[in-house]
Amino acid sequence: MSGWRGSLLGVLFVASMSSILVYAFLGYPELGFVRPLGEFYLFNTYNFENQDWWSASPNAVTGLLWDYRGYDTLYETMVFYVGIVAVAMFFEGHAKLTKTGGMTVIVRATARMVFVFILTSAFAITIFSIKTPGGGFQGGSIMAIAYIAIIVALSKGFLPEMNIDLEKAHIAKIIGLALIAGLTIVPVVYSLASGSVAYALQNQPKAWAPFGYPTYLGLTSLSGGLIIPIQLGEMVHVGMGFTIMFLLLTMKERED
Amino acid sequence: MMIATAGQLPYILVAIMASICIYAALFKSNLFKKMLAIFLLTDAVNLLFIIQGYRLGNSIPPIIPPGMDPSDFASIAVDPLAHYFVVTAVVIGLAEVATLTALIIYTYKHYGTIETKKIKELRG
Amino acid sequence: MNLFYLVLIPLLSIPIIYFTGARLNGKVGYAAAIAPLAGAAQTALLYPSLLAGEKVVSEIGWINYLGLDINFNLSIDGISLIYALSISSVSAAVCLYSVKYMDHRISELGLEGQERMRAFSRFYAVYLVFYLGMIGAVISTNVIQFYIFYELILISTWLLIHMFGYGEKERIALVYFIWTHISGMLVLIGFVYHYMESGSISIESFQGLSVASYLLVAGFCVKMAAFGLHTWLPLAHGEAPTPISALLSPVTIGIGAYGILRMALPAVADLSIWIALWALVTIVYGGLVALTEDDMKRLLAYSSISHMGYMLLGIASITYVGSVGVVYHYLTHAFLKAVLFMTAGVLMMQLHGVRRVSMMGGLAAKTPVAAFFLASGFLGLAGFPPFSGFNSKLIILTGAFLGAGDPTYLAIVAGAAFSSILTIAYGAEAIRKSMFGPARDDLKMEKAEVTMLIPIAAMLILSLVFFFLPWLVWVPLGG
Amino acid sequence: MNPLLVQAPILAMLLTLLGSFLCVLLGMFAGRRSVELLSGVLTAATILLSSLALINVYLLDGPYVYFMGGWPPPVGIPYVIDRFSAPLSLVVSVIFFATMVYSVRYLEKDRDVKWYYSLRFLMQTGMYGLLFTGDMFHIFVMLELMGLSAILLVPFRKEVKASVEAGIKYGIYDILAITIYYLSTAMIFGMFGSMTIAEISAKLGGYVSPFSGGIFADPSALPVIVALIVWSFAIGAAIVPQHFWLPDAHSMAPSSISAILSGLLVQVNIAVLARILFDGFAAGSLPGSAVGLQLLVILGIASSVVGAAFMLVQSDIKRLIAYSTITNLGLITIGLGVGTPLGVSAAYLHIINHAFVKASLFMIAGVFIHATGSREIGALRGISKALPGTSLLYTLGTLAAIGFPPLSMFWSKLLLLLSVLSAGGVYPYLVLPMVVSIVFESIAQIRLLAIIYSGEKRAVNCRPSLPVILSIGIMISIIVVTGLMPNLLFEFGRLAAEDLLNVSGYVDLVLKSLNYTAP
Repeated sequence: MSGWRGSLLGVLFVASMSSILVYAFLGYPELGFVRPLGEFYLFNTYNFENQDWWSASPNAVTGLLWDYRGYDTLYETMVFYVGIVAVAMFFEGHAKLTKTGGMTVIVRATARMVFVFILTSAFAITIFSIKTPGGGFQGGSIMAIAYIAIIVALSKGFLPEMNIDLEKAHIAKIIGLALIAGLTIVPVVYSLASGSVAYALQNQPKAWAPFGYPTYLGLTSLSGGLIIPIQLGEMVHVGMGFTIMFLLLTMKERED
Repeated sequence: MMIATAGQLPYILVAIMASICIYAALFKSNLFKKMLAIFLLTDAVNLLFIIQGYRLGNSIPPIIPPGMDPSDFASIAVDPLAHYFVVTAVVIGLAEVATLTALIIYTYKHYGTIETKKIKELRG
Repeated sequence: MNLFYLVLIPLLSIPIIYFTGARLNGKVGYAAAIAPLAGAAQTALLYPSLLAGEKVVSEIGWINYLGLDINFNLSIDGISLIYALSISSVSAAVCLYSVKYMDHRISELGLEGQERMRAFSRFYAVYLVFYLGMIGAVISTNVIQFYIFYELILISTWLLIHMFGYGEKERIALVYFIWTHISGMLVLIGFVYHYMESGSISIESFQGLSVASYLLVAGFCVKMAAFGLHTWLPLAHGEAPTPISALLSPVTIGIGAYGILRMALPAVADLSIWIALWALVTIVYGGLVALTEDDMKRLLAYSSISHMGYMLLGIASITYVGSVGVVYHYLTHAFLKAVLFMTAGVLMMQLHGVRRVSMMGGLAAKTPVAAFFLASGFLGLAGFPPFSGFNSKLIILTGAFLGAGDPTYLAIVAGAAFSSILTIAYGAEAIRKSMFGPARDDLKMEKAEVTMLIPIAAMLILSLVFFFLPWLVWVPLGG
Repeated sequence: MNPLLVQAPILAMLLTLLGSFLCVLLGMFAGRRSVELLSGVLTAATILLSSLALINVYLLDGPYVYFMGGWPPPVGIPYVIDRFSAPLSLVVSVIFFATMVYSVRYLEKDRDVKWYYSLRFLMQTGMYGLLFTGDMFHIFVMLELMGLSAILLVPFRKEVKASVEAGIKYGIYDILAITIYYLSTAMIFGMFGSMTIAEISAKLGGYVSPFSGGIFADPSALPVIVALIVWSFAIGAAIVPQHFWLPDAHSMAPSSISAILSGLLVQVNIAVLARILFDGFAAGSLPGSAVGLQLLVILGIASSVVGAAFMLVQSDIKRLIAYSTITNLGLITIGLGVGTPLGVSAAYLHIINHAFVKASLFMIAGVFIHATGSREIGALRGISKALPGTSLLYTLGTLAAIGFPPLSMFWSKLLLLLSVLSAGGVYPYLVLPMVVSIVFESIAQIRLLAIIYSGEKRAVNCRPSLPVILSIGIMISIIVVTGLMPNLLFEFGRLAAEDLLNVSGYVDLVLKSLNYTAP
């Protein structure tokens, strides 16, 4: 399909397809209002009067992510895991990282400082995600940047010095996943053990399902039940996943 | 005959963008362009979600400020559900890109090209 | 008497034969013959109650779904009895006959050692599936059951032709499969359509005229190889291993007539004169081609087409006498055509695979027994007493004359009656060419196996029995 | 209610989830035997759990809804375990177990099996999720999970050129299909303000939800949304004219994966489509969404005839079986499109029967390919004399595939014909293309069988080991047994169609079975 025929086909296809879609959209309401279900989440997400319906998270999106529609997010995380597997499956078996060394003390110290700084901000974004914008995925992306920055700035040879290699990254990633899966399964196990009603990934107790994770860490600091630990798990998973992808995609092939 | 009003124009933008992306994904012969088209289609849909969850006027993000009454908050914040869908779809989109990129790189390794017209070991 | 033994004995024999057959070498054929022999014995034992006018039924439930009440009931009435009797007796005879024949055929195929043993067990296991299909089809009480057995016939004969046939056996087997499968699908659609209209799947419920009946007629006519739908038959029956031809040609394709008699008579009544004309064309065409055919087995196959035409004529008459004639002719044709095919097989073995009639000559002196069998078979088919072919053809033609309303129809029937001469012609021609005339010196002749001749004689004797005792046929049919 | 029975399907999902990353961990430290052991144990456990769920749904408590995170719909995600989804989930478990046993020896020469088992587990999770879920957006996530793992498993032997090509082809089209589905979810969100399938049909019937209100857009857009959904699933389920990726992907994947792709993945797509159309859009009663059913019938006819016609000219055994899948999917979609209880139950039974038949055919094809070292049909000449047992199993599988009575697929094909004939209108004429496709398919299959049974005995590279034969034997015996006892099968089909077509019952089950007061 070359030349004008291709263009004509393109124009025809786009014109007909978009007019069909526009026809569908003509019946849609004008923009600018929030549908009742959205208002429901906004109203209930941190509403002390109605604790049957709350998610104990002032950030409604975070509440949706790991409470109201947590089961979606669980498998969204697994989809991301498939993405990592894709890269690992195709590009694994390459040379292992070897320490090349030879950096000056100043460079090493600066790298460590920057590294720790970025990691800290990743943790902060994850942990405070119930009150501010952020979350496990965002924190994980930033965490990966800590490693990627080191690779870009100081070459991959520096990573072993920071005790990073692929195997450890995999293990850390799996620990993160195991944390998420474990928190998902706990209510189910509780239900099996006690015979009471509890649902997978249940966060706060409800009138019809009494099981719940503690809302507060200690006395006052809000944990959102399972939200913060599960976000930490996701952060590790995502951060390590991105690091693995980046390491594998930038490595040279082994000669064999 | 219904006429689109000004408040519906973003829908039309989405419709055109989605159509172009579907066309490109189906008919472009470069694998990478196909992948980009699919990714842009995801973005068109994300846009559709966001515009449907947007609130006109003095809207605030869906994070309840300390001390605000929930019913006040519910009447001014934007739709968290639309944001939630977009956040999820973005992560999924990343996984798609990782998968397809890995496959495209391997296709290039095997065939030395990413033009679908030149890759025809299989008859389809 | 429980009819399930008719199905159960072959069903149980199949795995036994398949898994233990390799140890017994060729002798496994004798073990395999137990099932059809038992079937023949049981059908013979059913005679008293059938003669008393009873109908034997055995019932068992199977499926009940959406008003689709599928029982696994079996029943035998007059028609079924005659059919079951001819199926089981011919199958038993052919099974005994094939012990030696397959020994020879498998050697011809070049199978040695373990392969050879396995070929025997495979042949007889599939043979029993074939037998099971035929006997099951004629004692079924509902169409699902009938269709299951009908398809069993197809698949087993396909395998037999495919594995043990002659010539381009694989291609021919495929052609055979395609034709017969199309027949099966037509029949199945007819059944489904009938169920839609009447809500019943019992074979007895096929009384009224509907689209289903036409579909059934079309499907069964493919099976009967009526003119135009016959192209597969000479190929398949010519190239099948001879014992299988001896079963396929008379016994299997006649089940098409059974199907029409039971389920599609209204459509035939509607098209009576056209079907009679079709039958006449089939008779004449089959006879004429048989007259010019040189290959012994093909000649017999075309003769089968011609005789299916007679059965179609009897069906087209829509008279009671005609139907009796059809069933009678099925029985006769089964015995006599089996005699002919088996004799042809014996000759092929004796002559190292020579099948062309023109290559034979003066065999009467060398192998008088085979010559006698061949002559009696052809005479019987042509309708000479003292073979049952005389009775059956007479009854069919009587029925057809009775059913003929207008002069055109009468002319058709007269033409069919006159066409009997064709049978005599090709029979006489074949006998003249092969048995008489100058003996050919280039033909090496083996001695015939006596064990192969006994089943042929048995078939011939049965044909005699049914000539002298015609009431054995017509009393169960309600005469 | 016994909590174990209630939690069983979810536990099966979570076990496969755990398996997916524990496999990788074990693969890195303990070697492949332990990975195989873990996969075997976990897949066996899923069979147990799915049967528990099935028993619960059929004999004890009846259909029920599992509220993920304890949230009633539309706030949270409901999982509907009813008589439509529970039997299919057992089929998924059984086929995954059989292919698991099969792959232990089948993949002996491959490296990095930990990724293989891990992705298999994720695909299984995705299938459970798709079968049970009652939420449109969750379907999107699960489609991605199932689709991406399948896309990666097709080029698992990445050294093979053509398998990578098949993988990228499948990847592009499947992900495009899922993204089109994502577009339709956004449109549904705009129209209904909720993603729960049950609320869509309820709102179309005038229901106003205490959580999500009524309808926000003109329902005249409904046909467009339905058409988009049908289009996306038609790509995912390889219905003509979007079938071209299937023969490549299904023939180039390792046979254990082809068995799953061909036997389960496309059928799960169809099952989800049925759920959305019938329970979500009330396609049986609503003229606006009936367009989906008409589309299905038209596409189904094209699929069945084109697939069968292409079967006649194939020279590669796995491509032949893959085209047979397209044919049978066409028949299934015709049954669904007819939309009567008989048609839906016939389609449902055909899904189940076809799953077992097609999976076993692909598994045996894998044995043949290993034994002969070639995928060409001609290379199979004489294989029956070298591998008589396997050939016997293959014969049974083929006979079932061509609808030979009384094997299981005969019954579903019979019911499909029956349903088309009894539907009235122009539907009875559909018998003609259906019969054409059935006859074509049987000719192609019998031709293959004929080649297997002809020729001299040939030498083979290897003989199938006991686990391989055992796993195939399980499948074939299921085919034979269900064929001989169709009563049981019919009962499953009838009840599944009842649950699927009873829209108000479904809506009540999802929206009203949890006892709460709305805020």
